[in-house]
Amino acid sequence: MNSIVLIPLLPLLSAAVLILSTGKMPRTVASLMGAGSIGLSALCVALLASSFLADGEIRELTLWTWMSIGDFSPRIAFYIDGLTIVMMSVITGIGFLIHLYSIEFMWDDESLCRYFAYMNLFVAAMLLLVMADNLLLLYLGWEGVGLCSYLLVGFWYRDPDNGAAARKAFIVTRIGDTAMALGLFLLLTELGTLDIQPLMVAANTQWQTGDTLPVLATALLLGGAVGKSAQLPLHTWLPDAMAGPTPVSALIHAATMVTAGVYLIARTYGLFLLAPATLEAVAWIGLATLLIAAFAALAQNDIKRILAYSTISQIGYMFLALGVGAFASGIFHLVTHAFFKALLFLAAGAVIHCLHHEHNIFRMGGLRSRLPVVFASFVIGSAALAALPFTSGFYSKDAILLAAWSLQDIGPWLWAGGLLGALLTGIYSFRLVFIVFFGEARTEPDRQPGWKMAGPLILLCVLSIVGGWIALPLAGVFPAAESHPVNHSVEWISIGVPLLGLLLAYLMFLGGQISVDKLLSAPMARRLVDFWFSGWRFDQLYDLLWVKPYKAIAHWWRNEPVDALYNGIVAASQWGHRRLLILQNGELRWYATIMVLGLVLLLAVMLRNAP
Amino acid sequence: MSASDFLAIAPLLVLAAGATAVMLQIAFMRSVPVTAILSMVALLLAALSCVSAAAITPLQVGALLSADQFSLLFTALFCVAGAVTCGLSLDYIRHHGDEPEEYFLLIVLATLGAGVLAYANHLASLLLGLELLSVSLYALIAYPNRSLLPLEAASKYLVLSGAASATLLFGFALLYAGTGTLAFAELGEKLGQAEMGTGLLMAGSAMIFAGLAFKLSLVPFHLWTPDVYDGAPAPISGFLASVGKAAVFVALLRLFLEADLFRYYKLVQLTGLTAILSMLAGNLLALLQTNIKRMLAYSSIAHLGYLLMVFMICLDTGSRALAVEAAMFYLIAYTATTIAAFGLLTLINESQVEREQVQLQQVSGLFWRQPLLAGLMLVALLSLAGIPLTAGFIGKFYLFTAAVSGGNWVLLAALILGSAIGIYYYLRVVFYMTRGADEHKHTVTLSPGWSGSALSCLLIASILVLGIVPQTLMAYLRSIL
Amino acid sequence: MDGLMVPMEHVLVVAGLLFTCGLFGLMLRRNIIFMLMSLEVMLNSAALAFVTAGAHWAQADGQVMFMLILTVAAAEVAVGLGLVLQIQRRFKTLDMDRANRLRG
Amino acid sequence: MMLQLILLLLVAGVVAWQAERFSSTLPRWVTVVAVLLALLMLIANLGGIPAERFTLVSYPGEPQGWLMYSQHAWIPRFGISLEFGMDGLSLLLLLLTLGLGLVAVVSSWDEIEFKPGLFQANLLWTLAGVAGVFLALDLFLFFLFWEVMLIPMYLLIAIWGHEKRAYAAMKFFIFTQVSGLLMLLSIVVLAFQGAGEDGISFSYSDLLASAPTGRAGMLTMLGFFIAFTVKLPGFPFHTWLPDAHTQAPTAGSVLLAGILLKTGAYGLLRFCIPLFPEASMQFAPVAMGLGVLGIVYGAILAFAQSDFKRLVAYSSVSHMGFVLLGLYAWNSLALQGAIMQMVAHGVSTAALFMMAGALQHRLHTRDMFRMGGLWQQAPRMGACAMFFAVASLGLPGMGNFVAEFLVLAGLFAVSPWMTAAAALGLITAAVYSLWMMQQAFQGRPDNNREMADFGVREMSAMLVMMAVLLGLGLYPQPLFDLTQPVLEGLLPRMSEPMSALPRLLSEVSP
Repeated sequence: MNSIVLIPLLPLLSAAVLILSTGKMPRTVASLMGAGSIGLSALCVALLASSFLADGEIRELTLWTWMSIGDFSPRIAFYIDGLTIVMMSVITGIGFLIHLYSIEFMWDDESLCRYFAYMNLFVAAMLLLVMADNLLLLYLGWEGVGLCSYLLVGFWYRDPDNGAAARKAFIVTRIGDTAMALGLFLLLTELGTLDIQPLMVAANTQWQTGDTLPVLATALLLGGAVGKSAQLPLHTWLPDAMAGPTPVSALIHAATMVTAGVYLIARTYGLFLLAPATLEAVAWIGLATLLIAAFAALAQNDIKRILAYSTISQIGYMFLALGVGAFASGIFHLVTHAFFKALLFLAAGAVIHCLHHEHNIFRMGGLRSRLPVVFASFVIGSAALAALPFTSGFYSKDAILLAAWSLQDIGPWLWAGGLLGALLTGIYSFRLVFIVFFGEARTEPDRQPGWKMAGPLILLCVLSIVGGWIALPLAGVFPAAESHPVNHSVEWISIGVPLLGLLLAYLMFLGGQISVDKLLSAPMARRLVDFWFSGWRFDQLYDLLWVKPYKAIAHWWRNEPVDALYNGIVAASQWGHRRLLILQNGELRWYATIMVLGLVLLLAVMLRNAP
Repeated sequence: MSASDFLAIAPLLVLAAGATAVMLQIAFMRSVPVTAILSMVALLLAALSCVSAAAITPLQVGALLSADQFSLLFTALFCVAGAVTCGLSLDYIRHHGDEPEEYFLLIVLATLGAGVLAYANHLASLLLGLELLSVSLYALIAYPNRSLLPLEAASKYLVLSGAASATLLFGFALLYAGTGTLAFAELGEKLGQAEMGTGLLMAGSAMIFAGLAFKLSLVPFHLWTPDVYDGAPAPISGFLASVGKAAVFVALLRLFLEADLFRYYKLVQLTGLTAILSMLAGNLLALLQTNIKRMLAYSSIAHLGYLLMVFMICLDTGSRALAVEAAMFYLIAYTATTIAAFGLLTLINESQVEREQVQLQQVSGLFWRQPLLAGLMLVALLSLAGIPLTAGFIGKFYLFTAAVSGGNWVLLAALILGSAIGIYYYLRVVFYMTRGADEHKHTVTLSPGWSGSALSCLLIASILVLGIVPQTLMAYLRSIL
Repeated sequence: MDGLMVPMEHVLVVAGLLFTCGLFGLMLRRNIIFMLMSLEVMLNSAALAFVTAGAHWAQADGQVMFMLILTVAAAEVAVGLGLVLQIQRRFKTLDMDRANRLRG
Repeated sequence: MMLQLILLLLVAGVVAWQAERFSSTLPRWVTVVAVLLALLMLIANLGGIPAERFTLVSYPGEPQGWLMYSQHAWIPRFGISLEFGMDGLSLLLLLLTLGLGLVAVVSSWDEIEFKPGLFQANLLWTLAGVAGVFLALDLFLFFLFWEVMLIPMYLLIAIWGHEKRAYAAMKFFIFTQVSGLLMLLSIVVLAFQGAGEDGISFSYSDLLASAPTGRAGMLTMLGFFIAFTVKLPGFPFHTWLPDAHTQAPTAGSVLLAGILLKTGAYGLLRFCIPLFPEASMQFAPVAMGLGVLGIVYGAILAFAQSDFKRLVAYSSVSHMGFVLLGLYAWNSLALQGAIMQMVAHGVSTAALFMMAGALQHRLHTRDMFRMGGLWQQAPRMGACAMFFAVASLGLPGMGNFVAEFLVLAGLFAVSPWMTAAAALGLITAAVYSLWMMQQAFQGRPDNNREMADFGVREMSAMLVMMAVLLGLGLYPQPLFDLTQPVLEGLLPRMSEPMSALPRLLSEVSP
């Protein structure tokens, strides 16, 4: 059992040591500690996973009782079932690869030590999030990863834009988190516990399917999930979060943290099953997000922003899966997405690394022969992303689309939307490949990725291809999905659509048979593209709705309006002082007059009504 | 008169004899220290004789004087206050006047007047005591003859105070006309069965109240106060503000209690109104004063306003004993604090021969130049502001308790409001005293005489003792009621 | 005898009028000497009231008070005149309106 | 013991003052030794108490319920005595007081050059006053300490403060003093209400059952409430706080934020609510409303500030709103949360003020627009600032989170709508905390600026405070165990009136 404790503890300790060394540690030691601790942790996960696969036993471990007030006694405790194992493997496995990659990527940075400290802290927090046996501890990890995301997005703190992006990431997700906290309060008040498994049992006994309370509770939890997983309407932070170092984007903003929302819903699926309304909302949010983000991805020209929108879009698929009740498929897509999106980000990072931190895809080009490993990675990653047949993404996305199709009433609509998304995915992912790696070279790379970068890329390539064949040990976690007989034409369509996307991308961006310029010559089209480019103007909308008013109010109140009340009292006193002082003019006869007046007044009052 | 009669009024006799002795001494040998010491000895002896007189009280001496614990307590207080004023004046007098001996004589005489007021239970003795006190004070105020300001102050005080005395006397006459008696107790009996129209009595009591309100500088008869305090020598301002007012207040209280003027509900309500006006106006007037003596003068208006609450409270017979007790405690605390505050101003102001006024700038940085003086001043100011651990706080607490017991919520509101304003100007002085060394321009280095410092320490110690362990005095006050 | 008796009230009214005269003198005259004289008038009006009241009650008290008031008035005026001398010497005037340095 | 403890601090103040004659560094050592001695004394005396006493439910009206109790006659005329009592709550706050006292000394270690002896003396006297407030059971005595602690604090601000110190010190004093007078009035009214055969009494236990009913009860309660809310500070009585905090010297700010504000919360918990259960219940919606307003308003104004200290000061207003909410929700979750908030906020804000003081000492400005990129020059300071900034925005794992979570969780059972409104504070706190980090420590560094990083002394103080906050966040149970008996003693007193609270709230809520 001790090895379970080690899994989050190793990164945590390493982070602590790195932080306390305050940057004085040699680079080699720092990187060894940073990557090594994750490696060891991954090893422990592997051991745990193998023993779990062997016996399939759910493991529970209580470290200590966090607090105990009356009936409320959350523990610092872990609950490890198949879902947890899957998540832990992704986190530590991909985490380790990304850490390894980071050593080379970040080697020249003066704050290497700080970087690894934050990264390790992130892994620890993320592990806590997935291992937590109660929602409070989950919330701890949840906020912890948010903090690390903030720290890492703003890692290059000297540029205020990075700071702004980091703050945006934190605050927007914090809005969701607050909703989630309210959800926790509701669950605690109504069900009396926050331990996840007892909670679901209690919910099943106390609530009927479709009651108001479960809908409300799950809606609030959904708020948290939406924020963390960058879904509508709280998705705006993710594209900006690309300001951080690219491995950070790979780890946090592609593979792990952003999928925490998916994990949360899957983890508490018992509650969501009691709230069909929420579940339907999840599906629609997923669909809307995946389409909006895909369109936005089409119009971007920053390599990382394309990937960021694509991440939002893919998580939309996961939400769609969750929404249609295909929890296992959602998690499956989470895993495959972690593989290929990490791969894409790392490959993009390699491009950026080798091209003097160039982000604009239109200043790249022709890199196919100059960076062959990266090219291969990108092609494999994009194929998986576009769900071309036999890649990992194909299996997971196919499962989602089929599950959507088989849903009553709204199913076909969701399916159709998903298909449109798949088509767009094919277009934008290969648009990226064709523009960056084909055509003429516009910037020459000044270096080649070393083995620390190439190694993880290659490993992730393999995973992106074979990831589809991995059988996730989720059997006991979710209720078995009813299998519907599926029309074969539906399957063929879902295979064909990504290929169509690839073809369109080829025609537009490589073959030139369809002229993009001509398409864009119509003013409407231009405006549409601009609209997509700006991410459907969500940022501007929120700026107008929230940010500007908040700042205006703050500016307006800056000098403490309440003080006006007290200043008024002060002014009144001073006014009284001055008025009374007029009487004190030093004139003897005046004094006498006032006294006489006083006497007359006294006499008048006393003699009034006197007999 | 029997021997015990003499013993009962021994303090007054000692004071009178002391005054005579001082006069003789001055006639034969002019020496400031000797005069001062002789006066102080006389005053302290008088205070001591109060203790021996206490054994045979209560005793009515003649028609005019009533020797009871109440009068003895305050006579002793006034004597001690007079002695302290003498001591504090020593420093002051060194820089003034050519023939300052009579100054001390006048203090003894003024104290005698105050003592008579404390004893008075007859309108004649009240008149005598009051005039003895006032006339001595006219001369004392005008004493520093090198400056114009004391002269101006004295003449203003003389004219207005004379008018007030006349008003008071006219009121007496009206009461007498209505009842045919001048003794307080008898007055009380007769008032109940007065044959003459009550209009006469009403007018008479109103005029008496107006006359005494002038002496107590209550709104609207307060206008003279700052000018007189400002112009007078600081120790005399202190004496005037403390003994001068306490004695009148004691007499007024006794008049109200023994003649039961509380039967005139309207009059008592007027006292309440006056109290509220005094609290507010006094504090407001002091608010932005930069002249500390004027500030203290205005604050004394407010303090008398606080005290005057007592009459309203007394309307509730159940709370009357508590109210009187509160008034007594407050008077004692107020006397000690006021004398200390003005005395300290004397010490601070020592070198300012020409100008009697002490501006805020002059105490700037006092904490660092004269830590002892400043510390004492701090305590005095805190006591005036009514901050705990000082006598002033216990006094205010007493008033609070009495007012709550009597249910006088409006008065309490005014008290709180007044105190709130008061904090500002008291603390402003503290702030000036604590200003940094570089911020004060008047870097006059002073070396107050030892007698002044010692006396101030004594006063401050008594303020603190009264504030920290008030039980003994409380128990005593309770026992004599 | 009875017929000749002036009612007390009448005398009191006269005293009151005198008192008012004094007050007006105080308020209207600038010269300090006249102010002191007004004071005398006020004090004496009170004395008159006392004497009348004493007569009404057939007591000596009223007259005793009269004597006391005389004494008091004398003392006041004595000190007052002393001040007048000083004022004349220093302010070179007896106009009290000129003595208003203490103010505010 | 308790009287001795207070006397020790008072006397040590005099010693420190006089020690200035010998050396300018001696006074601070006197202070350190005195506070340590006081801690030692406290702990030694605690050792004498059997362990099971700590878990025994203490009903406030019974002297034997206190961990320590002592009574000496003082002013029997009014039934006033030197009555001290200590239970878990007082003990906790006393420990906080002494601990932050040490922090205050350390934070101003070499900041004070002018009259260091008097400075330390005022520090110690403030501590003594606060200790008295936490221990006094006689209401008159309580009021006495309540007022007396103001004077040294006033002097600290007025003498060693910054540019607008006169205004700030005066405002601080007048606000607290005037509200104090209202409380005195209420105390006296209460004493008369509870007057028995043998005159009036000011003893807590005697007054517990003597609250007047109806409108009189409400007014009397308001006297207490206003005094405590001014100190807390709650909206709209908070405006003294930003000025006082900003102008006070570092140690003064630390003491103000760390412990003086807690006396307000303590007063509400110990006196205002238990003495007036009926009136408090009726008033609870208003009080909670003020709490919510304070949370949101404080957070918005914190964001609007450009002065580092002023920002932290407004964040205090925001955080103390949670305390107000927790206290008036009056169930054990919320109350424990409020107590936790008192401690955690004390530590985190003290640290932030220490940070502000250190910045001002080094840069001679508090204006954040003149900072920026400080992480470059002072990474240790940056890391500390980051830690306490995220602590103050309520990051899980720190005491502040536990506090806010419990308050809101407890409040939710009473009023979900209030909770939702108060939860806005979680978002706004993030806005201003991160803004502060951005302005001061991130952004473009000024390369011409020379700035020393934290030294060993400052760093160790910071590390201790970090450890405390983490400890409170991850294993807060000892604290809850300490205060649970106290709350269990208090809760039943109010259970009947307070049970009507949710209904009352649902009537005022939309």
